[in-house]
Amino acid sequence: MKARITVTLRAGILDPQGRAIEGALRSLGIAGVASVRQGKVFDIELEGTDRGAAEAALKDAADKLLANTVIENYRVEVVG
Amino acid sequence: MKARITVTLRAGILDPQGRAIEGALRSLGIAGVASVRQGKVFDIELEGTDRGAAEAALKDAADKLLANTVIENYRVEVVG
Amino acid sequence: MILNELAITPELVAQHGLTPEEYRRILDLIGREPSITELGIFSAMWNEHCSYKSSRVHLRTLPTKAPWVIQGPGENAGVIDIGDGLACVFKMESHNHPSYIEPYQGAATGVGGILRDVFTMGARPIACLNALSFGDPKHPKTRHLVAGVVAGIGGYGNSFGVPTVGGQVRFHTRYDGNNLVNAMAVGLAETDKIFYAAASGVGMPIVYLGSKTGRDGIHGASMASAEFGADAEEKRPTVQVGDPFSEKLLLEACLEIMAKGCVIAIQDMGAAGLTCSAVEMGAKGGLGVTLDLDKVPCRETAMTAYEMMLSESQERMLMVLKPEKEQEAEAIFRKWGLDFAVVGETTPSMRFIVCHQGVQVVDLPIKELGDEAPVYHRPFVETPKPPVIRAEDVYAPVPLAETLETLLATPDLCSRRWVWEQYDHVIGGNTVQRPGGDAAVVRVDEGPKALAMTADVTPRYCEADPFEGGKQAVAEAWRNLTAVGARPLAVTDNLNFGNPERPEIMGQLVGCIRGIAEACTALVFPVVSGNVSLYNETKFAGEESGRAILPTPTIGGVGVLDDFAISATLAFKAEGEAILLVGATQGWLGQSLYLRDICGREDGAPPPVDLAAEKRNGDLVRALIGERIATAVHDVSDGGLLVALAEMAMASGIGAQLDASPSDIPAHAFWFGEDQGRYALTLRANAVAAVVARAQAAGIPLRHLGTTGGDALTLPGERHMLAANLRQCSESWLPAYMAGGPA
Amino acid sequence: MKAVVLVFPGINRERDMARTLELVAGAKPAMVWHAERELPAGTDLVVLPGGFSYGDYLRCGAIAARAPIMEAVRRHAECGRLVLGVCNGFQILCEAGLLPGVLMRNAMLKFICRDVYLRVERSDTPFTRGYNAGQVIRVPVAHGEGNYIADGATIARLEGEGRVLFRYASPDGMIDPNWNHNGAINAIAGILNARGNVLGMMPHPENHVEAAMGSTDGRGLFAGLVDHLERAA
Ligand SMILES: Nc1ncnc2c1ncn2[C@@H]1O[C@H](COP(=O)(O)OP(=O)(O)O)[C@@H](O)[C@H]1O
Ligand SMILES: [Mg+2]
Repeated sequence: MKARITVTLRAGILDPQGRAIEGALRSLGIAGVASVRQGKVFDIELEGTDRGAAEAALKDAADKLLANTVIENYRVEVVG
Repeated sequence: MKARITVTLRAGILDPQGRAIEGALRSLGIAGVASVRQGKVFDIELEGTDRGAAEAALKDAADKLLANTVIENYRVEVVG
Repeated sequence: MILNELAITPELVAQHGLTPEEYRRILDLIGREPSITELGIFSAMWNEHCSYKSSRVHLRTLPTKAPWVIQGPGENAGVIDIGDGLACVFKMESHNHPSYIEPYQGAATGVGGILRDVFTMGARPIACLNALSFGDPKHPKTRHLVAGVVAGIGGYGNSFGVPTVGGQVRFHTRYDGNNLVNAMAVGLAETDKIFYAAASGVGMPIVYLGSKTGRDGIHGASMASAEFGADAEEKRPTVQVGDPFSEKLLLEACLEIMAKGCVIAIQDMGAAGLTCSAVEMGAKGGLGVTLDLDKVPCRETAMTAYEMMLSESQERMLMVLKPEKEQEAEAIFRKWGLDFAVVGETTPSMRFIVCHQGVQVVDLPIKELGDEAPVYHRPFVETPKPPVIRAEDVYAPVPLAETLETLLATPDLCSRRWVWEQYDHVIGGNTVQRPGGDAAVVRVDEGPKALAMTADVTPRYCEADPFEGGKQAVAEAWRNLTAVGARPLAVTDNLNFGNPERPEIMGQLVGCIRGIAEACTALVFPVVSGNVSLYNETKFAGEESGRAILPTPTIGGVGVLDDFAISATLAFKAEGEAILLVGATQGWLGQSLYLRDICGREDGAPPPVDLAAEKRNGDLVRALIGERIATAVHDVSDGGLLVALAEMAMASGIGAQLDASPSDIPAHAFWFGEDQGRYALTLRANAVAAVVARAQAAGIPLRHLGTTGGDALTLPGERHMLAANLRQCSESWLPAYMAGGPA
Repeated sequence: MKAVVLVFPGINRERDMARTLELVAGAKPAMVWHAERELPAGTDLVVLPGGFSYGDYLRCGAIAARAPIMEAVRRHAECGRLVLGVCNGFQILCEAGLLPGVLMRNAMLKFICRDVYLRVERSDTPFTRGYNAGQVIRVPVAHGEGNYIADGATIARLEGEGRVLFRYASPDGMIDPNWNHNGAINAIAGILNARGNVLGMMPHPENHVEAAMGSTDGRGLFAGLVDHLERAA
């Protein structure tokens, strides 16, 4: 099974990297960029076929390690 | 308009991040993880309403800055 | 019998960078057509990078011996004795092409590679240096390359945990399509615990250690030897990704099993990975090697024998272990979370045999693979000597003070703080002199002994006169070590040139090597390791031949200080001290930065180096530091005397009242000429007479320049040059440029 | 003083820290491997040194914070015994929840190695008794992610309870954005936990304890700890 966990910064947390990218895009002449926020994705291959179990394991992985829930939100999708 | 650019490592390119995370998940007792690859997402807010123009600008942004196409692939989605 | 899974066509041979004659040589050597894997192995072993086929005959002329040399060229790194049972292990290597294609990863893996060369020999790395050449600041790619390369060098070294303490950065349009990244690593070992590549004993297990093998950089070694075409950016060769975390684990694991006496022979997998390392281990030990590729830890599925043999995946090692210690070694590697696999054994046959999925895919004579590599006496034409430019003929466009401020803010002379602040230069707790001085000084363990190190070359001199330029690069390294009070001991060289198949480029290479050899001999400063990088040129659309880089033979020098407390730094120490100039000044403006950046002329003969005077002057300066007479010392190089004095003032905030220049030299030539073999130093006023007498007795020109004091440099007839203002000029350009400011 | 230095894979300032502890305290600290589950009996001080644990590949300190030894560190802290995290060690303590907040990328997005000035805010803690309140010390930093943030309530609490021990400052002790190289909120360089026995800080006092290396300003921290523990004993 394949899954993707997407981790993004919570609203209100300052994202210096996103800011810098915003500036860089503008100076590259890319028009109309109002804001950029950077996050992470984890593409995970899982053994087994039980979707429910997989989702539980992934949520566990995100809570325990992949996201720092003080500043980050995450989303788990089993994609196939 | 909101868009997301997802940047992932090309197949075959070493992903030290992914490997370290794989190991950590295993030692945390999260079962069934066969492999992890790490990537980035950029959540971008755009001014204007022309979807086609936005997509072109985003592709441009990815090519010029957000992705290193020597080692990375990217995907652009305008999400609304 | 080796079956050919693929017909070897002339196109295939050419794609492997082998000429038809070289292919004929292969046929003669093995008496049959090679398999595709064998062809790949030949191409790796016989390319410029591994075989040194264009440079070898000339490299042989370099002096490599001295009583303190333990290991000269021929191993992973050079080794010198620094006393007290300790050895310094060091080498420099280029990662030029990869750093152009992918600056961050290219530079990072360059650092990783050179660190491996050093710890493979049993040394713990204690410092890194790097010499970087970039294109014109106005070139649209330059910023991106600078940002990526610097971040990559820092990213790897910082994480690995070695201080990066010195180096060089330059800009010139001739590096536009070919930036240079030369990385140097310095390590420490005990003299009786140095490890070498030569295997010994028949039937010994050959062990693979470190990270898994992927399809990284296949054709990388060949890429590093092929001239760039205009389509280089389209080809997108596979880029290697550095993993400093794994390398740190590899370091600790290697040093641990070495300390436990497990290792017979060790070789890192660098360019052309498994192939070069296995062949070298066998050939150097007079043994054959058999490899079973089914045992090689792979990161990717369905890798072919060809791919496994040529992969350049990083952070890998090959070892021959004492069989009785194998389990102990394995346990250590597992503890560090690294792969460990027995992948072959040594044999008495002198054959290199590789099996994959039960099929023998390679059966080659192991010694000949290296020894029979072609050696070329390539034709060369000497670079014609440029005319000497007389100072009287150079028109001085602006006042001295303004000239100084302009020069200090040029890309080649401004402060490199923006670069070295991105490198952790204090980790280890031994960095006595940080970046920014003449040479870095790193304490050895608890001291008081310390090592001084530097990397130098002035490519514009080498371009104008390769012989003098080669001499100058060595002399400047020697001078920088001397300026901190160290005894220069040995060098590593990294020879970066264009296409050696062009006689005028070959002439540059030959000229530079002659100059290096002459200077190293005269200064008793032998070459103990090095690297050659050729084909650094780009063929732009519509051009007949490529545009080569400036000849850039980087010299990495290492010296020793018996007591780091008895050394010198360049900052003025107190007010009221006498400033003296050691060495003769003629006012040499040819190839000076003054001529180039103020007058807009890049021509003339470069300043000649008088090696006897160099030695005399340096020996005096070193003695004055050793006797604690000299209070501040700085060598005079790029930009000339006034720039050197400004650097001493900026480092301290203390100014100086300078005397008028001598009447027989035009003022601009006196202050900005780049005559060689000179040092500016300060003395307490009461020490001057004795030093003057000493210099006179030794026949060394010495000139009083002025007195320290105040907060500005002052020159008769010129406006005051405030140290704080000068610092502003010097510190601003690079950060502003990197933030998108003017080039 | 019985000190231990934790060793996680990828840590690289453990030798610097051990040498400093030996120099100041007179005894070699024990080096404890991350896979252990217990600290040596009688441990007074646990030090988490700087480096790049696990390459800092996920978030700085995130993987190390979940190592087996960290349970023992938590128990040690719960008993009121001392814990010091420097640089990566600070990041690990935050990730482990032993200290609040997060260390984000430096505001200018670059790794920075330079000497900085720190204003010592209080001298009445085991970690700062070797200094005077308001004293300015010069120590190096070397990090890419030292930009401290926490939510408003947490910051208010830290400030209200006097738990900010070190701030980036100008040489004369002024709080000034030009001297805050990483952009940390309120120029925070080091904080205490609520109980006052766990300190995390980004700069490297362990690299400035010998005059030969340019400054001895870092020494006070270690000397103060030795003094504190001797008095307590
Ligand atoms: N320019 C040079 N001067 C002296 N020695 C050199 C030079 N170039 C290479 N060598 C020596 O030749 C040997 C092979 O070099 P190289 O192929 O770069 O080593 P590695 O296999 O470690 O990459 C090394 O011992 C190196 O020190
Ligand atoms: Mg090597």
